[in-house]
Parts: sequence; structure tokens; C-alpha cells
Amino acid sequence: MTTKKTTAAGDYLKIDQEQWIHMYQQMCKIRTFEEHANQLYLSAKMPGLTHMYSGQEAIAVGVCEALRVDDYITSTHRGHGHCLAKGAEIEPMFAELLGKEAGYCRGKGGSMHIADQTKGNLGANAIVGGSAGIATGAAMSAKMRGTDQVAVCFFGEGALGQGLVYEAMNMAQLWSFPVIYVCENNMYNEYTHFSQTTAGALLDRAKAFGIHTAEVNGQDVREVYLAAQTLVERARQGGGPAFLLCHTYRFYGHHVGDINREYYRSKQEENEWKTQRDPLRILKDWLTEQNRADDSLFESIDKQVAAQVEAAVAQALTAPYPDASEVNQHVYAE
Amino acid sequence: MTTKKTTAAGDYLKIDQEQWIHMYQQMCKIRTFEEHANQLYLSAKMPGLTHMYSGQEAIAVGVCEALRVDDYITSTHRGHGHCLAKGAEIEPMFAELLGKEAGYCRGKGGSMHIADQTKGNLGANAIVGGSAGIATGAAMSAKMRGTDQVAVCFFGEGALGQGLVYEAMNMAQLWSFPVIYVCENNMYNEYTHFSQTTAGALLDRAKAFGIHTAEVNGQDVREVYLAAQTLVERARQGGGPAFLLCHTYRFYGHHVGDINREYYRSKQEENEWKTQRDPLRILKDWLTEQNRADDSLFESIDKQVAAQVEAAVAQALTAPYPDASEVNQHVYAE
Amino acid sequence: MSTPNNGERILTFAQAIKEALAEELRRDPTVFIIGEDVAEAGTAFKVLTGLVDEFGPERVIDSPISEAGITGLGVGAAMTGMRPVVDIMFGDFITLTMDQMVNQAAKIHYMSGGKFKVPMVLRTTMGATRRSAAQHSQSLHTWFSHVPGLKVAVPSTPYDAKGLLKAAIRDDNPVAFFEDKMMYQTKGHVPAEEYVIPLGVADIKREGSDISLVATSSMVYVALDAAVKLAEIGISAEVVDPRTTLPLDGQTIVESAKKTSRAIVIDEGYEQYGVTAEIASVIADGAFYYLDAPVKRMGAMNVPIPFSPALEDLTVPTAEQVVNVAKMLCGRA
Amino acid sequence: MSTPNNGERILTFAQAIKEALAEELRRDPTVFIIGEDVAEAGTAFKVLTGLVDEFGPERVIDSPISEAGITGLGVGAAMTGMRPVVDIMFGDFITLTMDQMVNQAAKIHYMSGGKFKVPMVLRTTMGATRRSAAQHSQSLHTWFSHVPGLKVAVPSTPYDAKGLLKAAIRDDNPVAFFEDKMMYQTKGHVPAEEYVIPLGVADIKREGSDISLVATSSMVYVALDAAVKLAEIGISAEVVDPRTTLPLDGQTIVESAKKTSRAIVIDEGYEQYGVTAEIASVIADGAFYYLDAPVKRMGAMNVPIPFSPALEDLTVPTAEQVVNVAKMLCGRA
Ligand SMILES: Cc1ncc(C[n+]2csc(CCOP(=O)(O)OP(=O)(O)O)c2C)c(N)n1
Ligand SMILES: Cc1ncc(C[n+]2csc(CCOP(=O)(O)OP(=O)(O)O)c2C)c(N)n1
Ligand SMILES: [Mg+2]
Ligand SMILES: [Mg+2]
Repeated sequence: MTTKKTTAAGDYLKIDQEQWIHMYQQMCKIRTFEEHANQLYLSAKMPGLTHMYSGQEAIAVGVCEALRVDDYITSTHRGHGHCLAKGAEIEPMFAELLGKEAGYCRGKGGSMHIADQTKGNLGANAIVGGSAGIATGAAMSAKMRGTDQVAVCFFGEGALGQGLVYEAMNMAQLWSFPVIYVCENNMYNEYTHFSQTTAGALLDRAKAFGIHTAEVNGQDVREVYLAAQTLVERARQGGGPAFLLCHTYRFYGHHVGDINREYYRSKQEENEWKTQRDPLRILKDWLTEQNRADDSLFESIDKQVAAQVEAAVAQALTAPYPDASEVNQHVYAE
Repeated sequence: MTTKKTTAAGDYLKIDQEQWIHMYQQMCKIRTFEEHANQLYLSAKMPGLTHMYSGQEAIAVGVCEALRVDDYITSTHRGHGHCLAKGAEIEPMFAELLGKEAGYCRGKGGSMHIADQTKGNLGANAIVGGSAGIATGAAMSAKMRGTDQVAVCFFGEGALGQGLVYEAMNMAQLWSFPVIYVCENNMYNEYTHFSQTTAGALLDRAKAFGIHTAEVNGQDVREVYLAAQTLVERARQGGGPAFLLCHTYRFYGHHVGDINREYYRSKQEENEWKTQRDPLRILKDWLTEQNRADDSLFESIDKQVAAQVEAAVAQALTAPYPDASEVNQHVYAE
Repeated sequence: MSTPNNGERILTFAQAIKEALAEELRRDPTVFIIGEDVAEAGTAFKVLTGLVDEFGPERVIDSPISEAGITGLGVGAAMTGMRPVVDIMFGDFITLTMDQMVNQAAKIHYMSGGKFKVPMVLRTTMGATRRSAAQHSQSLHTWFSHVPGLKVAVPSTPYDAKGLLKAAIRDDNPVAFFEDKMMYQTKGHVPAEEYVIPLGVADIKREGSDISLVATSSMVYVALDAAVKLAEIGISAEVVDPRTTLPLDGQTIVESAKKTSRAIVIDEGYEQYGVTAEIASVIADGAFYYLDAPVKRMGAMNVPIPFSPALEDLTVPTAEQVVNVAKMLCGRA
Repeated sequence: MSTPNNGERILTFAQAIKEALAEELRRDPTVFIIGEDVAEAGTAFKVLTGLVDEFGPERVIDSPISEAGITGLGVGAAMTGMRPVVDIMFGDFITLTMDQMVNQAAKIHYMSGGKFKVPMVLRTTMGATRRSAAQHSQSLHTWFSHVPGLKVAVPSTPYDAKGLLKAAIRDDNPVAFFEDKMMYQTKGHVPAEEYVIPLGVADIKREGSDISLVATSSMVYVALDAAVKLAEIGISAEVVDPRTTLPLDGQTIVESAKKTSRAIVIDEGYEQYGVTAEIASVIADGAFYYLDAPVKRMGAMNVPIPFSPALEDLTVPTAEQVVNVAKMLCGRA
């Protein structure tokens, strides 16, 4: 049932060149975004903490590339990657991270609640597993309204500890909702290795409900994209829910303040992933190998993205905070 | 992995004759108990409603026969059978059902909260799935205290809708707790067939966590007992948790007030189960066949039990209610 | 009292609820119901009997026993164009929905800076004395009333139930709707014409001048009973029904207390840290210079609800108790 | 104030908590801790750092992210001879534990007619202004305070935290223990000798004669600050710390209000239907004939807690606001 085995390298060649470049751009945008978010934290310019997505870019990008703009996603505390991949603008995102009025949520949500209604991002969620019901409900809604929208629920492997996820999967399968559960197994629940918190095999958690499953190398955007495409089309055509397990790694701490990590994982492990399994490098190398792109192209993308992100940060930094009168606005919809 | 296939009829013969008779007695006690509970309801002598266990007797009896008195059980809203099978006395049970001070819980718990500390019954529970954590915690406690006690969590298939059950099973397997999850699939969640609420295969819900599983005909106390014995001994010796799926049927309504049931299940279905798959009859027929018992023995047991139950009902009916001053006692332990 | 009793059209509380749902299901194709045994069985209390026949199992949906899950589905569906009515059989089970209701439903509009809305209703029950013991008898509406972003209705009459439920379904916010299960057979006038009662407007169920009895849900009947008995001894009691605890119509309540200069607050939730605390402190503050006696609170006794009838009935406020407290406050005891 | 400040031995709030746990783990082999990242990581707030080294991973147990599950395990373990301390990282996540805490833990002793006991502690956090937004900043202790069968502690000082936590662990009932995460570095005297503070006894943190400031948890510091400022303008404020909201030491609180004839109640939970409502109505009733002004309440603003620092700080009561209200009540504004 794993897509891994059935995806031949040849399948990749069928994908438009433009699209691979777009995916590289998106991954690059996320990577650069996160580096700046980290800098904002380190320079005490960002309120609170934030969870960097660096290292996991291929998952958000590969999955969202398979979605339409009117498809839904729900995201997590580690949500910048999903938000960007679904099409959000950089500037209102930074403004949100800084608590500014120009932010996607007028500064009221912050990093952990960033949402983008215009692109179908129903929001990050600071309750682990908390969006499983929401994503499933959005898929239910799509089905009831007779659209062919699909909903994607992103979550970390830690969310498999939450009972709600099972309640939602049961109903999704029972009623054949168009929802894809994308499990990003970065191997850590905060500071605890997932093997210490997770009995049995991850895919079996979905198979228990008869849900169709697939498993990919989450560092390879090609694998992620192809698997996602298959599952999304299947769901769109009424084939029901699926569970996509992506093996991945977060390159940095659980949050930006998690700096000394050696008590729970080794520098060696981190280095291995960063150097051998960097999703940007994997795509870059393959495109180069295939003579579909060369260093100059990547350099120009990198530069362009860097400039874009820097400009956005600068703007967000000078943008105004919401007015005090906002504090009790939006408690209720009129 | 199903015990069904591996249990040869020969295995039954190794079990002491006394024990089979005891199991018959216990099943007969439950059946008779429930008939009287129903009568008490119909004659408006019992406050509230109650959920009859009739038809499922072989499960409580077969499982509890494999337990020691210091082993734990947790039970459900349909809990009289578990309570009796674990060794409770009839009279304080009826007193509890009638809200009398002589009841196991001084009348404060009633049918849905009946508990018997002296026999390791941690209590019935009116929250579906609500005791999964408690049973697992009792098993954890046994392990931590270094005893070799085992905990059994009885629940209906409807409880598989509750996320807590999965959270508990994950931890039980992770830490190898001596707990047996006994799923009594009587095919109905109140008035809804379980196939309308349950995606996938029931056993997969436990296999998802790597939990050892077994499946039996819940109408045959011989099968239940042998399977339970194996799993209990396995748990006692440190082999970890198990999940025992028992196929069964409740002969009457969801509760005593559920009288017209044809909108959700047919009379024919009910009749088939009552006549073809009555656990008392199955054991009786087999013992008779084997020339291990004859009608006169069963008749005398039936009579004895009937007399016992009738006496208990009579006593419970005349027993006093708790004094008004009890109302705010036992809110806190001193 | 806004429910004239001219014998026009009498419905039970349960019928009024069903009528409200049927009308809204008919009016708006985005409305649907999800819950345990809501379809063929028409709920455990038979309140919805027949709805599935008219609207089909796609709009009156039997769910697994997954209170958290169906509430979560409701939130997601509400955010994306539907108006779900989530049925939670016993109010005691809202324990399982707290995260989805409080951390998700209540906060999404605010956290998104006003971009998303969650127009859903959670219908559930409350009320003791049904011999259902500690896990099936609680009135836990205080919890939701504590939470900004939610609205909470506690109707007392068929008329109010229908009008408030229709308002709740049309509201763009998550509304928790509590029905006292002991009131399902209570009868009252419900006009044939369509009407909606705005959330947040109290109703004077009986006018009076000596003491205000502020009562919610079934406690309104306890208060009305007490008022009749008090009238017999010359004490004129005003019965104020807030109808919703959130938003709370503090103004009407305080005005009543200012007028009468005495007040008792009666609610079936546990007394400690319950609805009576909020309302009593609103009155004690707002009517401070008008009060002739301390505001008294009567909630459910602070004990898990006992099964035994001999005990259970002691835990809920009665008209006699209200009369006694009222007499005391009026210097007549 | 029962925490003499003679410079003897100063600990942070976090250290006091850890010391209480270490002492009880040492004293009683049935005590254990379970929670997310409690072992090697020593919790997200590093409060338990080092405990696992002394007591091992069998007694300081890292759990899956299963708040309902670990609470349920706690209940079962507590019923069968253990004394679990369940660690719920953020108080906002008690939403997930409500069923196990309220329908199980709180009721088991009563429902069993006194036969079973549930000696467990649920330790969790509260408090805003950490820029953690709406799902990581709430103070939800009111909910548990509503529930008979539970006890609820809201300590303000390292001294109280240690003494109350030890009492909570030894208590034979389920106790919810709320720690304001913004106070973990707050320092105070903690004697080297062992002591226990009974649950249900308020503490006068500062004596005064003109107005009573009844404050919980970190709001005690807001009240103490306000008292200093009020003293400067000749208003003598008494600061009363209930220390536990359930049981509530109503007597000490009411006595203080009788003495001063004015009171403000300050608590960081949402104001509506919050802790301030209960305490204010207890005072308004108990001290009715002594009060010169209405009892005022100051809770968190009734809004989901916003992320933006420009907004978040507006939602929590400040000393300045307390001073202003106090001046008004004392006829000085
Ligand atoms: C219900 C809940 N419990 C605990 C937390 C605290 N917490 C935040 S992130 C996290 C770990 C999540 O791990 P995982 O789901 O694998 O996501 P990752 O951080 O690895 O992306 C925890 C425990 C939370 N936010 N919500
Ligand atoms: C959490 C919760 N939700 C709903 C109910 C109402 N309820 C009581 S029994 C029941 C059906 C249970 O079905 P199952 O678990 O299969 O047990 P059975 O009644 O068949 O023995 C339901 C929905 C409940 N008690 N608890
Ligand atoms: Mg992870
Ligand atoms: Mg069943």
C-alpha cells in the first residue's frame, strides 16, 4: 500500500519543469522565512516563541502543490510552512508573528494561530491534534455542499497520542469524507523520542479504521508530491480519506528557545539529516543531474526570495500594533 | 490469532467439572437477577432505568472465572453481570438498585455506578469508554506496586467511538501493563447498529497499537473462559496487555424502558439469538451431552438461584433509604 | 410574561424544540443535525422523532459515540459554510467537548482577527431528579458561560425554547443550548407564526414588587410556584428569567432588584462558582444602594448527584425553600 | 503574612514546587509523576529538572501527548494504592481532562458510598502575558472550583506553593493545583524544615483597615503592589489570599471585609462566571450589613487572550487599575 514502491523515477519526469521550480521556490521561501523568524527571536524583536518548520519543507510544499486554492488545510503549532505552501504572502505572516495589525489575524492569533482564509488555510492550532475534527468537518462540509474540495489535516506524530484523531478518522472513513491526514513524523514530541510515546506501527493507526494509507520519504518533495496527488485525486473523486505518513526531521529545536538539545538527540543525528537529507538539496541535486536547472537558476531564486523576505520583515517591523480598542473586537461575529 | 481456531473441544475437558457448574450457576444468577430487575422496573418499584445484561452472561462469567479475587475489573452502564461474576452478593446489589442504604454504594451510586471494593470491582461507569483510563491505571498501579494483579476493562463496542480508549491502549502497550480490554460486541450502540458507527475491523483497533488480540464466540462460556485464562496468565507473567473481542447480543432492550425495538432490529433476529445462542443453554447442552450433568442438576440450581434472588429482592425492598443527613457525606474522603 | 396563554396552540417543550429545528432545516439547506441516535431513534428523549423522515439521514446524522469528534466536525463544518447542530445527549458529556468548544469554537473568530466564523449550536440537556445518578444529572452550563466567544441559552418555556433555538441556529457564533430533560413534557403556548427571540434579553415571567426571583431553566417554575405561595401571604414576587446566561441581560435583572430591593437567584447548577454567583454579584454590585437585604443564592447542593431518590430530591432547590428564604429576606420569618 | 522574610533561605517558586515533589517522592513510595516531557526535559518550564535523576523514569514518567489518558491512568492508579501527580503542561489543556477529573475523579468517592478514594494531584499552569496566545494563556481554575469532590489550590508564594503541594499530595481527594507560569522565577522564603499548609485556609498577606483586596495566585502581587501605592495616599489595604478556591475560606474573607467595609476581588480567570463572582457574592452576602460600597470584581477581560503584546497586557488586571477602583470605593476618586 506504500506509494514508495510504486513510484518509479520515470513518473517524476512527467511533471512539468515549471512545477518543480515552483516547489523549489516554495521550499526556499519557507527555509528563508524560518531563518528570519529565528533571527527575530534571537534579537528579541519577536514576542513569545515560535516553532520552525526547517527541514520539513518538502511535506508542506509537496502536499499543497497537489491542492487547489479552494481546498482546505489545517495546520499545527509548527505552521509557517503549511501557511506559505498554501499560498500565503510573506508580509502579513511576519506582521502576524510580530503581533501587528497588518497580520493575517490582525496580530490576535500570532504564530500558533496563523490562518489565511483567502487560501483555504483554516488555521494553525496550538492544541496538539486539535485540528483533526476541524479538517474532517471541513471535508464533511465540502461533501454536503456538493463541491469537490478536499481537506488536508497536517499534524506531527505526537498528535497520535490524542484520542480525537481516532474519533475523526473513524467518521471520515465511515462517511467517506475527502480528507487526507498528513502525519509528519519528525521523530520527536517536543523533547521525547516518538518511540517512547508510540506503541505499534504508525500506519496501523489509520489502517485500524480501514483508511487507505501511503508512506513516503518526507525529505523528497518528488515523492511527497506524487503521493499527495494520487490521494487528493482519489478523495476528490469520492474515494474517501487517506493517511499519508511522511518521514522527516526538524533541523532545529522544538521551538526557537530550544537551543541545547543534546540531552534528547545527538549533534551527529542532526548533522546527518541536515547534510544528507535536506529537502532543498535533494530537489536541487536531482534537477541539476537531469540538466533541468543549474546553479545560477537556484542562486537567482535564493536571492530573490531572500530579498522578498527581508523586505517583508522590514515592513512588518515598522508596521503598527493594533489599536487598544481592538482588544474586545471580534469576540463575537455580528 | 483468534483463539477460536486453536481451542479444541478437548481443552474443555481438562477443566474441572465443578468449575463448569460454577459458571453455570453464575450465569443463571445473572439471568435471574436481571429478570427481577426488569420486574422491579415494570412494577415501578425501581427508581430510574437499568440496562440488562441478559444474553451476554458468558462473557462476564468466562472472564471473571479466569481472575483472582484481588484482580481488578472496571465495568459499564450494563454492569450487573460483571459485578455478580466478580463475586458480589445479590442483596446489596438489589439494595443499590433501589437506592437503599444497604446497597454496595449506600444507594448513592445506583445501577450505573455499582462497585464492590471487596472483590476488586472498581465500578460500573455511566460514561461510555470512561473506565478505559481507570482500568489501565489500575494495571499500572499493580505493576508499580510489584503485585501480579491483572485488570480487566469491560466495554461495549460502542466505546470504540471514544478517543480515550486509544490513548489508554497506547500506554498499556508502551509500558506493558497487565490489562485486558474485553470488548463485548452486542452489535448495537443503543439504537444504532454498530456497522453504522464503526469503520474497519474491530480487532484492528487494538492491533494498531501492537496489542495482542483474540476473538471468541461470546455466547460460549467455554471459549470465553479459555481465551481469558490464556490472556490473563500472559498478562500476569508480564506479557502485557491484550484485547479480547467477544461476539454477543443483548436479549432485551438497551435499557428496561426500550420495549418497541422493531425500528432498529427485528424480532426474528432477537428470536434467533435467544433460541439458538443462549449462553446458558449452550453450556447446559454441552454438559448434558458429555454426561457431566443432567436436567435435575440444572433444575435444582435454577431453583436455588431463584429462591436466593427472590429473598434478596424482598429484603432490598423493605430495607431503609439512607438518612437525609447522608446527602453531603462522602463528598470528600477525610 | 411574553407567552400569552390564550389557549391558541399548546406544544410541549420537546415539540417546540423539534419545530424550531424543522423550520430551520427547511429554511436553510446548510443546517444539519449530528449526534448519537438522533435519526431513527429521535434521540434518547425522543425529542427529534420524525425529523429524519422529512430531512433524510444526510441531514439528521447518527454518529458514533464520539462527543469530542462530532463537536470538532461541527467546528470545521461551521467554518466552511454549514450550520451544524451538534446533539450531546446528556449535559454531563460536555466534559468531552470542552476542548473543541472552548479552545476551538469559542476562539476561532477572535484568533483569526474576525476572518472565520463558527455558526454552530451544541444542544444538550441538564437537570436532576430523574434518578440517573452523578454522571447523567448535572447542569454544567456555568462552564460555557465563563468562556468569551460562546453564547449560552437556558430556556424555560416551549415558547422561549423555540424562539431562542431558532436564534441560536441563525447566530454566527457557537451557541450552547441547554434543555432541562425534566421539562420535555412541559406545555405552553407557541404561536403558529414564525418568531425568533434574540439571545441576551431577559424576560419577566411574573411581575412583582417585593422581591425578585431570578431563575433559569426549570427553576423558573420553582420560582413561579414560590411566587404563588408568597402572594398568598402578601409578598409580591417578580420572576425574572435571563433566558441566556451569556450574554446576560444584567440590566433587566438589576432593574428588577432595584425595584424590589431584594433578590434570590435560583439555578440548577452546583451552587459554588455557579451561575448564581455571577448573577448575585451583578445584582449586589448594580443594585447596591437599593438592596434591603443580601442577595441570596440557591443552586444545586454542592455534592455529586446521588442516585437514591431519598437523597437526590434534597439537592435541588424547591419552591418551599425559596418561600422560606424570601420570607426571611422580607422580614417575615 | 506567614512567610517571614528574615533572609534565611530563598527559593524560587519553581524550586519550591520541585522541593515539595522531591520530598513527597522520597517520603512515600506510592507517589509518582506522569506527564509530557517531565523526565529528562524536566517539563516545558524546567520546573522538574533533575527529579528523574534521583527517582528514575519509573517514578517520573514521560507520557504520550494524551492529557485525557494520563488523567484516567491517574484515577485508576489512585484508586488502587498509588498517589499520582499528573502534570498537564498548560492549564488550557485541562479541557481534555474534564471528563476524567469531573465525571470520574471527583465523584468516585461519593458514588461508591465512600468505599473508593482518589488521592491524586493534577498539577497545571495558568496566567497570561507570556505572548502565548489564546490556547496557552488561560486561567481555567474556576471550572474545577465549581465541582464538588475536587479541591483547587492557587498558591501565590514559594512558601505557600511548597506547603500546599505537599498537602495536596497527602490529601485523599483529587486536587487540582494551578501554578502561574509567570511566577516560576518569583522568589521567597522557604524554611528548611518540613511543613505542610492545610487546604482551605486563607492567608492575610498584608494587614489593613480601609479596604480588603482578595486576590489569588499572581494577582496577590498585583494586590500587594496596589496596597503599597494606596498606603502612599493614606488608604490602608488588607490583602487576603484564599490560597485554595475549593475549599474556600469564606470566613476569613468575610471577616476581613467586615473589618474594612470595602472589598475588591482580583483573579486572573475570565471575569464572567469566574472566581471573582463566587468570592464577591460570598462577601456581599456575608458582610452585607458592614459594606460601605459594592464589592468590585477584577478578572481577566472577557476576551480570548490575544497574541499581540499591545493587546494582551490590557486583558489582565494591573495594580494601577486596582488602585483606581480602590480609590473610587473609598470615595477618593
Ligand atoms: C493537547 C496538547 N498537549 C500538549 C501540548 C504541548 N506541545 C506543543 S508541541 C508538542 C509536541 C508535538 O509533537 P508533534 O505532534 O510530533 O509535532 P512536532 O512538534 O514534532 O512538529 C507538545 C507536547 C499542546 N500544544 N497541546
Ligand atoms: C460518553 C457517553 N456518550 C453517550 C452515552 C449514552 N449511552 C449510554 S449507553 C450507550 C450505548 C453504548 O453502546 P455500547 O458501548 O456498545 O454498550 P452496550 O449498551 O451495547 O452494552 C450510549 C450512547 C454515555 N453514557 N456516555
Ligand atoms: Mg514530532
Ligand atoms: Mg453495544
